[in-house]
Amino acid sequence: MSLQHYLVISSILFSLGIFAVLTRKNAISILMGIELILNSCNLNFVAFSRFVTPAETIVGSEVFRFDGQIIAIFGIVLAAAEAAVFLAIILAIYREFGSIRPDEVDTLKG
Amino acid sequence: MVVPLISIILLAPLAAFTLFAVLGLAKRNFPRQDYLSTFAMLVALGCSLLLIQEVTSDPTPLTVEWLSLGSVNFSMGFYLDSVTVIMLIVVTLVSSLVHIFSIGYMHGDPRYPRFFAFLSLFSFSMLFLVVSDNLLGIYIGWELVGLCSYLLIGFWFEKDTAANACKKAFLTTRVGDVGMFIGMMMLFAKFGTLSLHDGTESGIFTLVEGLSGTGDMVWLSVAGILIFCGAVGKSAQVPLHTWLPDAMEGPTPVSALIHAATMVAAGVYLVARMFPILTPTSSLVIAYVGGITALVAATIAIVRFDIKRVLAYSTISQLGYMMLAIGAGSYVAGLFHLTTHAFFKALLFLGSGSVIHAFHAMHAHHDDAEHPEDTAHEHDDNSLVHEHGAEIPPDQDMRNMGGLRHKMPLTFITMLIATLSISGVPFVFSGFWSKDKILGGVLGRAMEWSSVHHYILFGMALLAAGITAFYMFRLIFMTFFGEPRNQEMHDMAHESPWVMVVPLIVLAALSFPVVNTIWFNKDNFKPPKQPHIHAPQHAYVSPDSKIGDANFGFSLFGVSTAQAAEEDAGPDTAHADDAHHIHHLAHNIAMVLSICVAGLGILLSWLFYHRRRFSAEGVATTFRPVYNLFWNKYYFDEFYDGVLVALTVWKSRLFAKFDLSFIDGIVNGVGKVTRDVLSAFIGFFDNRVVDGFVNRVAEVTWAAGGRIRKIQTGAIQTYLFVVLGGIVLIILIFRLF
Amino acid sequence: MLLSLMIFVPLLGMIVVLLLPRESEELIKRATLAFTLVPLLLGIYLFISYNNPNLEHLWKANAPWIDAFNINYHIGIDGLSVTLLLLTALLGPICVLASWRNIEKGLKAYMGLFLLLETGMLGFFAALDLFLFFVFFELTLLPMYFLIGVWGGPRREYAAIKFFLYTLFGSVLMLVAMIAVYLNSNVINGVAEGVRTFDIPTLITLAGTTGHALADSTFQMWVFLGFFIGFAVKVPIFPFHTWLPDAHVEAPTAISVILAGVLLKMGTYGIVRINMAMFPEGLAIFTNGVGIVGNSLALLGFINIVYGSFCALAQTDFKKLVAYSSIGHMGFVILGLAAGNSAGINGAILQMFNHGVISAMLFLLVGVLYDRAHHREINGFGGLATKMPVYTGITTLAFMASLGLPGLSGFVGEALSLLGAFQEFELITILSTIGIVVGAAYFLWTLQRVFLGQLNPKYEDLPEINRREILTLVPLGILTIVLGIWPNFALDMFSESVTNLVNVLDAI
Amino acid sequence: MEFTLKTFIFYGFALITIASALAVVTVRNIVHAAFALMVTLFGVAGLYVFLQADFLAATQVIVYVGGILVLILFGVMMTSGRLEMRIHIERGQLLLGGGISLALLMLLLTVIANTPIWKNLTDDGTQLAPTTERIGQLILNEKFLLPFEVVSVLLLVALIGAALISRKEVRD
Repeated sequence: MSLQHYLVISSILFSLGIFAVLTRKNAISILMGIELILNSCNLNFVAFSRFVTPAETIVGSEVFRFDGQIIAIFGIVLAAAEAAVFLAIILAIYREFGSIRPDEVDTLKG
Repeated sequence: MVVPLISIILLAPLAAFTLFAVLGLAKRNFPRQDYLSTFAMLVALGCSLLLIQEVTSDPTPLTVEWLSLGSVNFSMGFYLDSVTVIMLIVVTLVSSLVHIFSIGYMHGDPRYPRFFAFLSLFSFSMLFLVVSDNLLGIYIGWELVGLCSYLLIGFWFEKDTAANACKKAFLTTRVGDVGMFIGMMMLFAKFGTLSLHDGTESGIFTLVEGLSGTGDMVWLSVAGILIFCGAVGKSAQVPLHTWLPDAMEGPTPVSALIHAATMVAAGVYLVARMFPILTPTSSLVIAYVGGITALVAATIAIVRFDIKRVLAYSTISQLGYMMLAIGAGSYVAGLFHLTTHAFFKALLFLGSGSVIHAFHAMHAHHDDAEHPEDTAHEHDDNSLVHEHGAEIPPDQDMRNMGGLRHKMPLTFITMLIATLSISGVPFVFSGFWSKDKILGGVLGRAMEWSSVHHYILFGMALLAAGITAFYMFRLIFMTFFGEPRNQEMHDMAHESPWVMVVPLIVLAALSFPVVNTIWFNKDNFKPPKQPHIHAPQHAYVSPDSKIGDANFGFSLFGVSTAQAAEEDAGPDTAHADDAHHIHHLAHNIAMVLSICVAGLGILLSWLFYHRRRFSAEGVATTFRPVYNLFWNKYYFDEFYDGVLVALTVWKSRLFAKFDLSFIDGIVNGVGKVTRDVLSAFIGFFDNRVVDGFVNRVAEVTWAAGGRIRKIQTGAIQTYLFVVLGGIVLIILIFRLF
Repeated sequence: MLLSLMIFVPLLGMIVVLLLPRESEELIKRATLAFTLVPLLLGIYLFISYNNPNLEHLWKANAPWIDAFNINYHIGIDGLSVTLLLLTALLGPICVLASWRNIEKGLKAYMGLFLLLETGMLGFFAALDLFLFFVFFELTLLPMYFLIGVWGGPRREYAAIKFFLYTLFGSVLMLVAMIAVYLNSNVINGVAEGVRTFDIPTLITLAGTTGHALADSTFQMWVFLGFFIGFAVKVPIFPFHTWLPDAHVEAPTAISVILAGVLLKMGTYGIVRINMAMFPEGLAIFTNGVGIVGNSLALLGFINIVYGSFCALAQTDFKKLVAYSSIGHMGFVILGLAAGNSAGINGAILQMFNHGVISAMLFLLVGVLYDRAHHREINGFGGLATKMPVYTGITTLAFMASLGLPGLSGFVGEALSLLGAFQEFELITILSTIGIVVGAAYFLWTLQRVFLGQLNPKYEDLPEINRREILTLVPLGILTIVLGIWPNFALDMFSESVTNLVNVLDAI
Repeated sequence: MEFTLKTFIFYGFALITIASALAVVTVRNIVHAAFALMVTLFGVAGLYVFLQADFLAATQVIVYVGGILVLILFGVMMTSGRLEMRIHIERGQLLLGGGISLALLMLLLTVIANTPIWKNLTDDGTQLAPTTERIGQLILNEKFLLPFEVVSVLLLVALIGAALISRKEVRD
């Protein structure tokens, strides 16, 4: 269970997320892909914090290594915010276009 | 004492106007604006009279820094000498009387308060012009009176003729003003100041003495002539005189105040003020312009039928006289004539106003029955008589008048006095003395210098004097004598109310020489030095200094005689005696000649228009070309066409379409040339070339954008493909190479 | 601190206004008015308390901003900037009042953008760091683009884009010149040492140091040109002026007022602050009076005056006429600046201020008429003086001030510019006086066609100017009269700074 | 490496995570995909436990599974109705997307394999103290206070914004 294990898992999750974002024809599936990507990032943060960041020593010689964990908490918060806004946008798009297929929503087409 | 007095003189009328303006913003009127303005003027008049005692004190009682730019400073201040005081009294006196007259004349006008407010503003501006001690201040007042003239000529702006006339007046005078401004710039560039005399020896009058040499003289002559350009515009001298007859579209009190007595005389005042900087060349130019104006305007006046236009041309002619006087060096004579003329010409205008009012009230009454909503100043189109494109309102057409002396005895008597005065009837009328002074001064200069120019000028002046007598009596005979030509109008005519007649009587009293004497017998009233005018052989002696020495009781108002001559002549008494003798002789000759000429003019007028011994129409037919010459305002058209044809040959056909003369339309003409051709071309250039280039650039960008935009599919996943594919590629490339 | 407050209060106002609910329009308008009144009060305070014996910039603030390039938030005022700051701050509330009733859509966004614009303008006049100066210069561009492009007339997009592109074109040259100055700011005798700087006072000192790269006259000439074209577009100087009539015609009234009143002054202010003060040697090449190049600046002024005036004469659209008259009047500024002597520069700066006030009045007046009649065709009116005496009176005042009637402020600036210019360029100045006559011609002709003559029956019941509109015009009218009678009131502010500048110029 | 129960469980979690993630991106039915995502999130939470991030693991479960996933399911219900439950996939897009994803994966793996300092960073078995208290101190009392406040404002803004965007437009 070295750092590299976690990194491999995380990069697989990342690639799968990218794959979902690129190929799925449903906006909610894309959102799921994005969630996968965010999870892979968080996993990276926590893993690096566990293995790489220097130790913070407190009286009583307990060792804490978790600056990365706090970043991951912020990441989760961000994911929640992002999901809320994303779904709101999807709802608005759905009302406007009657569909949430990303290839049908192309008002920006030049 | 001096500064507070002058301040009151300036501030009283300004306050009256300010009240009107401030209330106007709140959309209200002060109900008794007329009394307020009149009162303000009377206060100013009182202060002006008090100032007579102060003339001998410091000429620049107040100088304040107006603009300080570090190295360059402009100051403003008061300049108080005898000329200032005379002008102050003339302006405040005539203005007060016109105010009083207007209370009757303008009664019932829908914009009655505004009229008085404008009169107050005008009075302020004119007084400011008069008391300024520097060219910038004079220029400020100068333009402000122009503005007031604009506002008052266009007072009845519903009439298109009035709207045109006010615009023409402003623009024509502005052409002259620009010349004046260039002259000021030249003086400023040379001297670094615009103060005339600031008490510290650095005013223009002091600095100008330091100039020497031919180059400086040419330069100074040009500057002097350019400054004179302002006077040409404002005093309606040839060739910028055409606005003044048109300005008669304004209410008659305005014509009396602005276009006869004060504003147009400001040009004369300016030239008199700038007397010390005049060189022989610029003096001669001024004299010739004045002489030509006097003659030309007088001859045009002979054939006019509009009573106000006769007076307008007469004014132009008399202003030319004054210019001629000052140009010929007769400084005091010019200013003396300015004063006397102000009174009798104001009187003539107010008298004509009284006559017009008499008809006018009838007219208004007539119209009221049918169109109660019409203002009193709208005229019935059918009854308009056409005079060279301009329409003569029936109540101003002398052919509708006649026999009014019984209907309006007071108006008749006062106008007769003024006419006698302007015609130069000897001894008891002020006009005779002032005119004679001019004639004598010019002839004296001619004899003294043996100058052909001045002999010619004298001839012009003499001829103009005769013609003046002729047409003025023509006016009197046509208006007040003979049988009524238009019985209906005659029946309705009546004497004007007292509020209008009293000013007439006062002015009539002022047309007698005794009154003028009060100001012109001061010892200190003498011409300033002209450092750059030197007589060909003699030391320079001002022609004025000899006037009082004539035999016929001149000492009544003569500038103290031999004493002044000696002062001017300095130590070189031998020459002074020579000059003295010559001027003495000249004045005697001039007086005899002027009496003869005036008598001849009156006699002819009497024969033509009263006894009808000769028929004016018959003479007109016999001398058709001459008559046409006068009727078409001296064929100035042809003259101007001839000068400008080289510049605008292709434009001349367009001018022919308007059978108007170029001189009448010089402002309109220049405006049209620029509008039709130059502006059109510039507009074309602007739209096509300059703007076109900009649009081309934009079009190219637009077209390129049209191609490129196809890339934008709008599908978000496509973008992601490209982005991610790009990232992979970039990383691969970097790893491979 | 006060100065920063003055600059950024409108920005704060923008945030507050954007937070207000869209429906409460009255509240939005009042809030905007309040947020524009604060800079005005501060501006008046600065103006009154301004006292500058040592010719230094006052009310300075200097804080590091972008350390990597030695860019500082450096602001301060001298007499020139305090005058223009006051003008800007004065026009702020007036424009808000002028927009009170005639903005029909997106009021909130309009007011927000307007406040942003005001921050940009105020900052521009106070900036003492070249980079900051440029940032504020560009900051005005964006709101202006939207204000014209969204709230303008029928051809608003065209006008807005034209305005944007023109100014951007100038800005690019300016940016190049600015970077050139920055890169050379530490080169002495060909050796680069020390840190580079954008600081304007420092750069002015360096440009006067013998042997410094900035003092090289060839370098100065090119950099001068770069900045000059950038500013010339803004002034606008022929042939960069065609955006102006379009922008003015399409822009809403208040925006025209700002455009003519302040934005044009940014160009001339830049010319004084950067071109003249920093590159006197470059300036001398174009004003030393030999040949066409040596007279070029004066010639441009002359062309502006005559060309603008003649174009104005040909217009039948009221607003376009005023726009072209602006071009003509800015020509006097250029002419006065070209003279480079005390009277000329003082006159030019005074003319800047006066033109700001007078043209603001003129555009407000056009707006008043347009709000009532819904067209601006000069020939379509006639005889309005009968129905609207107060409006006519104020218009006459504004026209007279604009055509340079003595006693009103327009005259003093014009006269001083001409007096100054005459000492350097006699012929050009004499020819420029044609502009005075033509100026009188088109204004009087307009006055006649719109106000005099018989009343056009179409406008029988045109309402008179109302109180709010009078309120917007009265302060400007009073300024016009006061400055006409007592110009020292403004001149005292900057004449010493100008003397300083003239000494620098004379030394070349 | 010693093959203990612990490693076994670790690999189990890893496998579950990856397999369910694969399901998320491949199954046609969107509701199935959502449930697969839930499993993935649990898997990741498990991995957090292995990293001795106990607080984070709990947060992951609560926020993701309890919040975001529910949100997604609501989204599914509100937008797709009955008809759009199935996910369309085009073949060309699938291949291209798969290619790019694989390429990215390969790149990442190469980087992971070739970075020397990441090698040999194994779990030394140090037992860490429970993190919750310390995280609480850090977030609410010490150096992360300001970011925490900022992020809460952000969350608030996002919620208000989401509510604003998604409500029915009131036409004037």
